[in-house]
Amino acid sequence: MSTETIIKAAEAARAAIVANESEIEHLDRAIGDGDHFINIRRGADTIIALAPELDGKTPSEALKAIAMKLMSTIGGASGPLISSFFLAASKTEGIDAPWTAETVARLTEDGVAAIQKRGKAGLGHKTMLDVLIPVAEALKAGAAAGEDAAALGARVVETAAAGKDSTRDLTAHYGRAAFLGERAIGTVDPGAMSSYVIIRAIVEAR
Amino acid sequence: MSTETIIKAAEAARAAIVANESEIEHLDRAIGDGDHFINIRRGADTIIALAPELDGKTPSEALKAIAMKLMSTIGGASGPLISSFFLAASKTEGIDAPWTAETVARLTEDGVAAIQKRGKAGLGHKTMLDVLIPVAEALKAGAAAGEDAAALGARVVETAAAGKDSTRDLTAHYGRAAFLGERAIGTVDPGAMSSYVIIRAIVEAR
Amino acid sequence: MKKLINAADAVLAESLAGFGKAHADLVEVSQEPRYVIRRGGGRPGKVALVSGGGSGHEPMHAGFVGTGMLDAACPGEVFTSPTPDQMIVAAEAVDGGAGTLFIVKNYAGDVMNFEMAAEMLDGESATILTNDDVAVESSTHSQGRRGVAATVIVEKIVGAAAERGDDLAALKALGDRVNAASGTMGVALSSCTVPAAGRPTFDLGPDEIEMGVGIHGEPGRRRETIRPVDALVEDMFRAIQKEIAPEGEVLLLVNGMGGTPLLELYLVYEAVAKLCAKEGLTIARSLVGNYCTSLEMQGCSVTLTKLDAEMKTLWDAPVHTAALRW
Amino acid sequence: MKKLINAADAVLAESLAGFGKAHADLVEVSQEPRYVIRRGGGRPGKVALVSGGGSGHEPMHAGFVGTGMLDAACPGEVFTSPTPDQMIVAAEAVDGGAGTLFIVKNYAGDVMNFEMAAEMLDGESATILTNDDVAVESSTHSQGRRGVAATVIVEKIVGAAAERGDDLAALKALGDRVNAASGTMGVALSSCTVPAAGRPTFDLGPDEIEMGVGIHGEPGRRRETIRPVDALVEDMFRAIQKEIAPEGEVLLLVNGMGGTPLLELYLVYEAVAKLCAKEGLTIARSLVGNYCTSLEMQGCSVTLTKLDAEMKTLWDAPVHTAALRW
Ligand SMILES: Nc1ncnc2c1ncn2[C@@H]1O[C@H](COP(=O)(O)OP(=O)(O)O)[C@@H](O)[C@H]1O
Ligand SMILES: Nc1ncnc2c1ncn2[C@@H]1O[C@H](COP(=O)(O)OP(=O)(O)O)[C@@H](O)[C@H]1O
Ligand SMILES: [Mg+2]
Ligand SMILES: [Mg+2]
Ligand SMILES: [Mg+2]
Ligand SMILES: [Mg+2]
Repeated sequence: MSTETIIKAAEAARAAIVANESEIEHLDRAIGDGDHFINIRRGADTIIALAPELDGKTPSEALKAIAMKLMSTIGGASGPLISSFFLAASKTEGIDAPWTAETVARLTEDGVAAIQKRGKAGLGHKTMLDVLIPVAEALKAGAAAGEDAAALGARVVETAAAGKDSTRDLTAHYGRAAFLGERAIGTVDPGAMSSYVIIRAIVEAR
Repeated sequence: MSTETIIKAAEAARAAIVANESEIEHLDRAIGDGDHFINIRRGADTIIALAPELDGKTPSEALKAIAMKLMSTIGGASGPLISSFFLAASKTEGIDAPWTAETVARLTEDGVAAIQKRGKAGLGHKTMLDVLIPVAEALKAGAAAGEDAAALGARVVETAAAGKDSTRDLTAHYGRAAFLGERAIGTVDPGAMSSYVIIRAIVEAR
Repeated sequence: MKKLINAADAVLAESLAGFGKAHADLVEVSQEPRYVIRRGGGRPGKVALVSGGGSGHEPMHAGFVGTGMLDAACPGEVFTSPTPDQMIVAAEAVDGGAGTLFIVKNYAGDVMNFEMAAEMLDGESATILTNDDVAVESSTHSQGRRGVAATVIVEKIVGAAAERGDDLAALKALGDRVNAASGTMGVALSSCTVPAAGRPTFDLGPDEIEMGVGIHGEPGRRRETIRPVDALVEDMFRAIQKEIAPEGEVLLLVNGMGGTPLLELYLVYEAVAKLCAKEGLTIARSLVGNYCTSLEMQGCSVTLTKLDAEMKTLWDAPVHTAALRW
Repeated sequence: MKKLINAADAVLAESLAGFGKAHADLVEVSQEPRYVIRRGGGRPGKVALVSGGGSGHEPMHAGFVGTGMLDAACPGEVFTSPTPDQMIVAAEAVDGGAGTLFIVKNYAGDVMNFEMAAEMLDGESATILTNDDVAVESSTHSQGRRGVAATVIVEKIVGAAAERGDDLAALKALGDRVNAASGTMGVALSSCTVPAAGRPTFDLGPDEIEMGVGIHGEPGRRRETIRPVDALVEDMFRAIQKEIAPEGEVLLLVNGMGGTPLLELYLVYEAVAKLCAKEGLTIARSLVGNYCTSLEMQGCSVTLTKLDAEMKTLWDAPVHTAALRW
């Protein structure tokens, strides 16, 4: 059931990535090397293609298999970051029990912490973390407060959008955009954009 | 006096080449490699730059000096052909006596024969010879008939124009345009065009 | 997009297959996972040199696999870092029991993927991060400078030292030293086009150039109007000079970005040579050609490496790879 | 036009100066008249190999001057044949008393200029005319086929034979044999721009290619829409096959026109290799890279040479030039 959730989320993510191709590609062409769209689409495709193998696996097994597979297929900067997310999530406490809002909040928190550890970036560095860190916090707070699913979903999407927008006025400290210095100001970070788009799609698909 | 004539002719030729730059270049870009304009302008410049050295030389000495200098400056297909023309002309019978219409006809005939010998092409092969061979014949006939200078000049220009136009419907057998086969049909040969332009300018400058 | 390819997603596999056939005497190619190793694999007792990075920079790195240079190279998708599994399998295939030295260009993706490989690899390993691109002032970012063409010089010199039997720690120190002694600055006259993207990575006006461009088409210091090459090269030279303060003998690498005629690269060499003469620098060694490219980009980079006696000896040591041989 | 140059009319002089400095251990460069000779000049008793042609095809020919290949090269202006005075002075500078062998690509200008040089030169000489371009059917013109990339193969093989002491007549016969055993077909994805002209030699639409293009941007067989490289290469292969009917062992040269990424050239290699396998041909020797270029043109040419045992031995013989070394 929760493994199905993962596949369903990946399918929603893929559709959202494709629907926002030109926007994501445009941003990485502007302040990166133009391949972010391709990298994350490859990631989503990989998870979906893995579905038959995941059948019957526990969430921890499925998340770990996904992590290993993503690690060897995405490449680039996003590959290690995204696969670190899944690897950490596979070890999240209670991941094999039925999922609650708290489970989702916890796996997100663990996953985002792993991304920070791997990439050494933090809030305000104009990366995907400017979306992911606030989203993890919103999930945690909402779950703790027992917020209902619809309200929590809306808040998460809003938080992701704000995080994404916040990258526009920043200079980058990590990733290719960092080499641009001041010239990166005015352009949203592609990884932040794709994270927002994916999160929104997953929330909406729920 | 006749050495001065040569310089004067070169100056007229240069002006005509420059005035027809785009046309000549266009043709060599279409059926050659685009440099014919540059090559012949370099030739005219070379003769003009040589003027001080030619001062006081006999026509045979001057024509030979020009031939040797052109041989080492023009290059390409036109270099050997044009310098062969001047080398043969320098040896033309009676070249150091005061020039008459017959002298001009003879030196042209000798020069054109040398071009044929060097390049192995003949009439109808879509080269500069489609202008030069008929012009040499017209000069010879006119001089033999004692035609007056103005009439002869007009006939020469007319002959050159017709020769140039005749290359339009031909396929080439020599030079780069030969590699084009049927595709060369419809485009005037650049060497024929430049020969026409130069001959017209020299006649008009007389 | 016009390219000599069959399909964007088959580019790497087919090109690598051709590379393997064209240089079957020198290398072995694996497609799954993707890597290129020296024919016959590891040499017992020798530190294994493993590099890699996104494709599109050919001959770097696969063209430098062979005697006296790399033991293995891991090509990623075009402009996308390879993945840890490639690096691990390649490193195991060339393991000589003396440890693995990774040579990695300083990009977030490459750094993280090689880091994961190093963590997962059994046996000792060390990593040299090249970061010779002086285009972007390092103060503005935490990632540090980009690794570009000096990587070739590091791979050649460290490769020679590995061949003579230096140990892992010595090689790591040597590589860091060569990298620190090197500075590179690039300029683009046109963009490159990533096959999977299908259109140019950036757009330049008919008279515009990108000064300080990265080898993935990343923007550099500024967009400006083209000037005579002497003026462009002077700016590039000064930027390098400021960072590495060369004196005495240098190695000069004039590197084509992929779409620049050799005629122009030698002209650039002449421009740099004039400046070196003016500054009292001796070009003791040099290399001119396409070594660290950016697909079909027109432009070039200039690299200066301050040379010492050991580096010269190692530079001159025999090398036998697809792209460098003496 | 964007180029790494100072002024169109200084391109050749400055590039040649840079070439001379970058390869001072191998060559000597003269600017007035323009030529490049092996460092130290002629070898007594050895036939002197002299080539040349318009510039813009680098590394051809100056990049092939050195041990085991050319003794001298005469560069003309870009895409314009050099002149007899250059050839005569160069030939004299490398004269070893055993005669001069001119290697000339079959273009009206080159043929006539070298012919004049041969006529004026004291001492014995012979000329090999290369005409390997199968793009244009030879029946349609009296000039015969163009000489293109197989010239590199002729220069390498004849150069090795000259080095071992073959006489003028034997070298001439060998060169003619290699040339006759070779066929080349090129394709352009983009035009080149002659610096003095300042704009592209020809115009191609966004999806158009020129099949059978010449190395000066001369039109070829047809203008067509780009297709997958396997299909393009099949046409090129068939055109060559029709002319030289290869069987057994061949040498394969996949030559970049100047603006093509190496990634694509190896992909082309793979496409040719698949066809060779299908036709029962063995690629016994090969070369992939930019050897006979057309400034920054994107595209490539494929050359096949039918090999015999002697040619293979001579191909494998040591060569030490700026562009080829083994
Ligand atoms: N150190 C890092 N920490 C977090 N995110 C990063 C880091 N470096 C890069 N990123 C993210 O990765 C995105 C780029 O990913 P992608 O284009 O797939 O890889 P690459 O930069 O290797 O081409 C950036 O937009 C940024 O959001
Ligand atoms: N064999 C030949 N005989 C006479 N004229 C020739 C011959 N070959 C070429 N030409 C002439 O030379 C012209 C081209 O000259 P040019 O562009 O200067 O040299 P290249 O073809 O070497 O670039 C052609 O248009 C043609 O008129
Ligand atoms: Mg990217
Ligand atoms: Mg021409
Ligand atoms: Mg990338
Ligand atoms: Mg020409």
